[in-house]
Amino acid sequence: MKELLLKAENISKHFPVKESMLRKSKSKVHALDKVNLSIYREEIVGVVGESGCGKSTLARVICRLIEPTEGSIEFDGVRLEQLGKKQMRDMRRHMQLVFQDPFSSLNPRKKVRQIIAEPLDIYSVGTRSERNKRVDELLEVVGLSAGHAERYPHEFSGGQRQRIGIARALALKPKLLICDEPVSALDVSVQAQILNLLQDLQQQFGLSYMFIAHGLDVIRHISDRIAVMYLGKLVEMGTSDAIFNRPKHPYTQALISAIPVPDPVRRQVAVALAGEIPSPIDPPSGCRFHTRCPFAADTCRTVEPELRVGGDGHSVACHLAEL
Amino acid sequence: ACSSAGNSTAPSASKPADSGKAAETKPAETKPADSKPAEAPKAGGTLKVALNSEPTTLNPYIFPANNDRNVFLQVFNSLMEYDPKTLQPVPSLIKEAKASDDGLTYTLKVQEGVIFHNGKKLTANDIKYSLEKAMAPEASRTAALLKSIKEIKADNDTQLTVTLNNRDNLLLDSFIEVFVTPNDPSIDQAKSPVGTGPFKFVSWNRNEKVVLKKNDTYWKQGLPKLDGIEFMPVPDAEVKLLQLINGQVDFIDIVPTTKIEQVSNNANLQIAKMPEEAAIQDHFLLFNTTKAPFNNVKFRQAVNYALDREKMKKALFGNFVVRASAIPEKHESYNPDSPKYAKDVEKAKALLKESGYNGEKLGMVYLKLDMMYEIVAQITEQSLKDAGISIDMKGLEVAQWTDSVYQKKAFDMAITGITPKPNPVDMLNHAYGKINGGAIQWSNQAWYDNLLKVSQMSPSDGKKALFDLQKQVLDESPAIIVGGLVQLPALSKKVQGFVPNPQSKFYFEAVTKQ
Amino acid sequence: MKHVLKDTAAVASLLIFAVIVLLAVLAPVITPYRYDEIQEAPLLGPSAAYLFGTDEIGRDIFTRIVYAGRVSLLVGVCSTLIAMAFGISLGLISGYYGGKTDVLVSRFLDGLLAFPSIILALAVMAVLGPDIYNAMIAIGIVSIPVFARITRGSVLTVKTREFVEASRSMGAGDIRIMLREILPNCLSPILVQFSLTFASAVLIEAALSFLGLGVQPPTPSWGSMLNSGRSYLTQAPQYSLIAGAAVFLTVLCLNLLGDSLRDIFDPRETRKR
Amino acid sequence: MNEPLLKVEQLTIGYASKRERVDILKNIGFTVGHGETLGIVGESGCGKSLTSLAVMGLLADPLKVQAGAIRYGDTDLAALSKKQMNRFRGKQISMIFQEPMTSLNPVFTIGDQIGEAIRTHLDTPKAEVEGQVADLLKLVGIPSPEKRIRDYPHQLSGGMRQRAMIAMALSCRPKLLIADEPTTALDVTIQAQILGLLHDIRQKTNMSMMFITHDLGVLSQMADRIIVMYGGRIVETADMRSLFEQPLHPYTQGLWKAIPGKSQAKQRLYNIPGTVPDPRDKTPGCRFASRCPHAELSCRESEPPLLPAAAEHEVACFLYAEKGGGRYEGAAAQS
Amino acid sequence: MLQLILKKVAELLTVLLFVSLIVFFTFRLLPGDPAQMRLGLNPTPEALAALKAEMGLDKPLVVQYVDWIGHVLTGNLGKSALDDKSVVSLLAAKIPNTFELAIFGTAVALLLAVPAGVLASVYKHSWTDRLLRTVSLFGFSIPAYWLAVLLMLLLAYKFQLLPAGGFVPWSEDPWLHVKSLALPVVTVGIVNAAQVFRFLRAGMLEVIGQDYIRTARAKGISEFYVIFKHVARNALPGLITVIALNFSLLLSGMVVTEQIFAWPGLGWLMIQSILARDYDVVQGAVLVSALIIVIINLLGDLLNAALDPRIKYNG
Ligand SMILES: Nc1ncnc2c1ncn2[C@@H]1O[C@H](COP(=O)(O)OP(=O)(O)OP(=O)(O)O)[C@@H](O)[C@H]1O
Ligand SMILES: Nc1ncnc2c1ncn2[C@@H]1O[C@H](COP(=O)(O)OP(=O)(O)OP(=O)(O)O)[C@@H](O)[C@H]1O
Ligand SMILES: [Mg+2]
Ligand SMILES: [Mg+2]
Repeated sequence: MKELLLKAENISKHFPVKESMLRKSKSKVHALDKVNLSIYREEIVGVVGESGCGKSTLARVICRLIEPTEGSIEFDGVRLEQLGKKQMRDMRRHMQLVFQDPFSSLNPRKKVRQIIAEPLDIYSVGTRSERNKRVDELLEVVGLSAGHAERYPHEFSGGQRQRIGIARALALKPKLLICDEPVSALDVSVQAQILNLLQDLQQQFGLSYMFIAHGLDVIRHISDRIAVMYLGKLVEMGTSDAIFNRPKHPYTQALISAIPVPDPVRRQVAVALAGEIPSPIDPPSGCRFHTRCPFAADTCRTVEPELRVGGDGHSVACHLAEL
Repeated sequence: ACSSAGNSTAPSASKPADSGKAAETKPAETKPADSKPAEAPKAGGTLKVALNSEPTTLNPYIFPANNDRNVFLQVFNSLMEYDPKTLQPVPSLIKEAKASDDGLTYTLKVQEGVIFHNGKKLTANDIKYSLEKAMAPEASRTAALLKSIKEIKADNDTQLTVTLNNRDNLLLDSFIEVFVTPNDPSIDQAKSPVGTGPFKFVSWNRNEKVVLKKNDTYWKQGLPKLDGIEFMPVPDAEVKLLQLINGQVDFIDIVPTTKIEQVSNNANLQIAKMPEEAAIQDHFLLFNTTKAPFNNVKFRQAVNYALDREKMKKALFGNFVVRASAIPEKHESYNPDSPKYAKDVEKAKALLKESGYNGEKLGMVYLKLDMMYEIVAQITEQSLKDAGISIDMKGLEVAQWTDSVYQKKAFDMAITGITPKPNPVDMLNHAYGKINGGAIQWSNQAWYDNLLKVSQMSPSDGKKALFDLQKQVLDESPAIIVGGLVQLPALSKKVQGFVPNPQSKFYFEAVTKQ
Repeated sequence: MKHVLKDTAAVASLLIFAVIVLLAVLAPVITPYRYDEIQEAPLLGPSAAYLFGTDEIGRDIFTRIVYAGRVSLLVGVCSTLIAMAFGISLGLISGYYGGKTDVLVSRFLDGLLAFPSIILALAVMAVLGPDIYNAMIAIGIVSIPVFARITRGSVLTVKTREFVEASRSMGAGDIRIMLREILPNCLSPILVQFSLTFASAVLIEAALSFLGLGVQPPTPSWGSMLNSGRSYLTQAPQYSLIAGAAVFLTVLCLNLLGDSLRDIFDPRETRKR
Repeated sequence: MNEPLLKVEQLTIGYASKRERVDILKNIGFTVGHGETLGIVGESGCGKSLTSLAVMGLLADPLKVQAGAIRYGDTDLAALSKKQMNRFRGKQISMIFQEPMTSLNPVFTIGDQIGEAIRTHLDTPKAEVEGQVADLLKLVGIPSPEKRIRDYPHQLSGGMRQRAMIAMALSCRPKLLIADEPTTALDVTIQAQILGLLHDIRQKTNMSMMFITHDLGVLSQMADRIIVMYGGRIVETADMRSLFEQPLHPYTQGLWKAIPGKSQAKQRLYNIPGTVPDPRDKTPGCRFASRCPHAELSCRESEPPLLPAAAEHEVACFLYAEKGGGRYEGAAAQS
Repeated sequence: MLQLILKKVAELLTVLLFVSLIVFFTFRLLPGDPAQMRLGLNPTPEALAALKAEMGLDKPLVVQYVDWIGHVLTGNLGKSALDDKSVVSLLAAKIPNTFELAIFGTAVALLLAVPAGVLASVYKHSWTDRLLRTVSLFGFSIPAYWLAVLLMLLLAYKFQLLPAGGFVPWSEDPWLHVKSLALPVVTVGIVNAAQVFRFLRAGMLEVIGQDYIRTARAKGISEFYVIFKHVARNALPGLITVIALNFSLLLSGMVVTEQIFAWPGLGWLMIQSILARDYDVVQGAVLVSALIIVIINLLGDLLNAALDPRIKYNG
């Protein structure tokens, strides 16, 4: 087994709800509830789940852009929550983010050179000319040319912008790249370009990825291991192969069957799950999935299932699932 | 001053009707058609008067602005009044004032049949009370004038005796400023005044109007002729004039100087013109004589020579009197030998050089009451600039003016206007004496003492002394008369019987409206 | 700027405004007299010697109008800059930090807004004393809330954009984020507001001078000329009309400019181009 | 084959500015038969939405139908005035939009909004409108519709709103329903629900449908026939099955190959190099030529017409051109 | 809703606190004070000191402020230094007059601006739109007081149709009252029509660009219906906000208008009191006018909240 890079334990994040105008109400958005996640070196961990299940929150908590309500994060052997503000900023060099929206993640008022050089500027890496050289290199790495450096983001297509975002993330030679739905906003053909690029980079630099997506096909394509989330909880985690071929949690099963497969022969619309996603403000008691689960039993309604780890490292949080 | 003193020793016991008649017979310089009292004897009606700003108070003892006076003037009578023609004091609520031979004791007879608006009969006690009110230290307008009074005694209901510390030929002049209120401190004269005047106070709505109505039991027979008066504040001079033209109001306190011609040409309007010698208001330039270069007489003379008074007259369409003297040239007390300070830039420059002034920037503030003040200030500034004095000018509103010029004395030069009473002592005193807010810091105490003594002298000595005093201040120029200020009211031709009084006082008791 | 040139109204207003500015700048060169020089007679009609006639004291109105432009434009620019400096800072701080800071700043601005603006300007002027610099400060203070609100509004939207988070994730500090990431993206509405506030500053200056609190005579400003001139509307109508037209034209140009700037910066409009 | 329900001929849409005329869609032609579902697929910005908006007569301001006809029965919709168009919109043809969050008016209840079309087009008595709306809500699977009628859009989840939109579109029993990416904004499981719903409705009502998407998986489940668009042109059209089994156009082929799910995990994906051309780009030739692996000189000189290449299969590519012939032959063998 | 109101009231009090601080301390910095003004040109120092002591002006500023706020909280705004009238009674007399101008001014503005705004936004970029926008820009750029003078010259002097300023109470002569109201109202109305128009047009255009308007059109309902139901209802909150904002600007912008037209309202009272250093009146007037402004904006907000189904307040 490879060396552990990141270990997040029992991470919770509750946002206060401004429900009434005068006082903060006691109800909270349970964006994350006791989530455990580990990422090994040079591993790609995919995170899937429906919108609002807490994927982005998890990403932000991990690099401490927001403080978790509880839980601990160990990165590269260092307990992040024990770091001061300044130390944390230094730590962040090693974990960089790639964002979902290539249109809003680049400052439209800056030239590409300034955008990519920003992390270098912040940490005052090298001299000006060294930084410029590094920017040119990075552009090259992500498949753009140095000539693009003097242009503004709006002159680029979505795929190209995503490349710029990736180049920026790579500037400080991070160990972990957190990609928050980096291809969701892209067309299929461009998506393929970016996925290829990310794969190449991972091999080239020995990076680790936390890769968030809501498209299962993408996750399946890129991930070594996959974490499935539902309403702030991690419900299942296992190797890509295990998740897709032997899904244990009913939600994962539904998710997989709901993917519209471009197969002209097997043409039936599978209505996998009935009902709407409950609100994270007052998540259902017991198993959060019980409201939509076709197999829900009484215990599911009252007792919250623990995440149980099976022999092959395949873990699942379901009372009914067999390990 | 001496003549008025002479007059007062033998006051013609003029009947109340007289003063009314005097007003009717010759409204100065109005067209002859107006002076036919027979045609409009019974006219009642309400006179609408637009004022620049409304009175700040109706208290006749303590009031900050001259403008305040014209409203309570209708509600009260003073002890004496000016005859608008002769400019001499004539009886009002004092029927008769007799001075002892040494001039130290005055016996005052109270006008009979006078009833206050609250129904109380006027007695000597009320007059004593009023005099004492006017002598109180906070009555800044009158206290200084009545300084010579030692004691007031009400002999009976109709007679008082006033004893003086010293002879005071101007006492009766000063009585013109003393208004009579009932001997009753519980009345709030500031808000709802009670007097003996031709009109009774009805109501005062801030920024709307002050309403007065006819006093049916007025002691002057047949007066007042109007049913009532409404005073309305209209701050904008143009609008005020438009309202007069439109007929919304019958009378406005000041015609913008530049519009005098236009109003004169309007068939429905008239301007209440005054002879020049009665227009004894002046634009007035103060120096802060404690500071260089103003402590240098040469510098001050230079300023006096530099002033282009003719230009001011031109800019004000002729409604400006070119003079450097506080006493009008036609006045018998005017000293023809005193310097005239006709514009002479060369001389001014020479004097400046001698004074050692080396071009430093000097401040000049002016009281910003209306456009005329601003025009005069600007031409003054230009004149001084032409002579080589560099000036930084600022207009001040009244509160700032009072604070920085009178209270803190934080100024270099200051331009304002003065309205003395029509007697030569007051003319000089107002300008150069301590009266002007004490702003003059000219340290010639001897001159001031001499001026105060004038009213204690015989007429001929007094005249001689005035000649000397005049010449002295003009030579020294501790402050400068910039020129005669002409402020004229205008009225609709429907209004008849208005006689302009000195000091911009409006008396409406004899006025009629068709 | 390229887009401005496509818009005829904007071009025209830009040109006229440039001419006005040029006239003001070149005042000593192009005017035949000194602005405080008294000529032969007051209220002369227009003539070859006096293009727009003379004023109530006999000074050349043309000369004074041109000089007045200097004052009015200077007051306009400086007060707008003052308002901008404070308004933007306040808006940035309250929008970026949010929470209690935001509440406090916003209430303070509401307080300024609820204060009758002329009265506020009047008070400031009266305290500082009437002169041109104090007029700038007074008008500047009065205009702070507009800038603060606009800045705060755009900060609130800009700060949710991902590049701000990106910058933070790279370790940028608050000041850097505010100045380098957020502010540049809030500039377009601020720029639009610049011209609009400039316009209103010219108007407030005129109103202050109208009330006698602006620039002191003999220095001319459009407001004070407007005020003096209207006393002679029947005798010398050109006096007030010219002064009014100067204010009106300048303000109109600035408003037009602001308008087309707004159109240009409006994302919906640009997308179609 | 009997008359199709909708027949679009040589449709060109663009805008004219002072300097130039830009055609965003050029010479689009297709038909929608009775009861048929036509799928439209293509990259973002290729003109899918414009096509549907043109049919609805809802093109936004500078855009206009520059040429061509949209025949609905005997009527050319493109030639109708706004007022005349209103008789078709919502009644004969209706539309579901992509964004369920912003496509409903936030200040009116959904009952009101759904009932609007009924009140406008049908002479249902006022009292019955509400009942009909409730029926519609039930039809689209919204529980306790009587209560939901009085809800405002913000009180519904995304999926529910999209259902409400569908109910609105169905309210006058239109003959043609245009669905412009109706599930893109939704989660997979909810998407499956909505697709199932549309499927059922289509089966129940024999309604024709234009289904726009860029998700090939969705397309395979919904469409009978598919047109593939690229850069404002139709590059290929075929029935669903043959298109999936034998895509002809290099663009279609690239698109198919780029889907990650199909290839083996961790392997490199196929991708089409380059980017979509700008509509203002007036370079002659095939719009896809710059990205096409098979591009030849001729491809850069003139645009290939859309011609039949096999049964029920048309393609616009010179690869399949037979000199002089009016059709592309032997295409099936090529792929 | 109740909680919203409570929160807004708390906000309002903070705003008023700021206003009270600003007004109190700025005006104390002005040269001159009410005692001086009351005593006129040449008071003796003793008399001045005595009056100052009587008026409480000799205490430290902070104490004076606390005293004043203490009174204000009990509803006592003090009294005029000029005539000892209570500030409350003065305000009670003047505020209705100002309100009258503001209300009718707003009415005139709406009458002009609403149809114009709807036309301009519906026929965006047409010549109607361009014409209306140009006209509105003119209205926007003309100095209000200058407009006032021109109107007066024209209507009161040339044609003598209307009185040149002045105020006639309704109780005295209703017809004259209306006539005296006409000029100031028109002046105020024209200037504000321009602003309301511009906001309304922008607001309408914003709404017209929304997806849900496209949805409405897709239903085949008539354009008239689309505009007057779907667009209007969504543009209304914006309009309400603008009206509230403008109304409050009107109240505080009335200073010059009231002076020119000799209209006895709040603005004139403020100016007069500032000139006379009548502290209590200035402070009271500014505070009350700020209160009115804040309340009007608050009412606008509440009305909008009530109109917006998205805002649901439990409480
Ligand atoms: N700053 C915040 N304040 C309050 N609630 C928040 C905040 N950020 C996120 N949430 C809530 O937390 C929950 C999880 O949000 P998160 O953005 O992590 O979801 P996600 O899985 O990334 O969804 P998506 O796929 O839409 O990006 C959501 O219900 C969201 O509304
Ligand atoms: N109002 C407009 N003015 C000018 N061009 C426009 C306008 N609306 C759309 N376009 C252009 O028309 C082209 C096609 O747009 P359309 O919305 O039909 O694309 P689409 O295929 O629906 O894309 P998506 O998958 O992103 O919805 C795009 O290039 C777009 O930039
Ligand atoms: Mg997310
Ligand atoms: Mg689309």
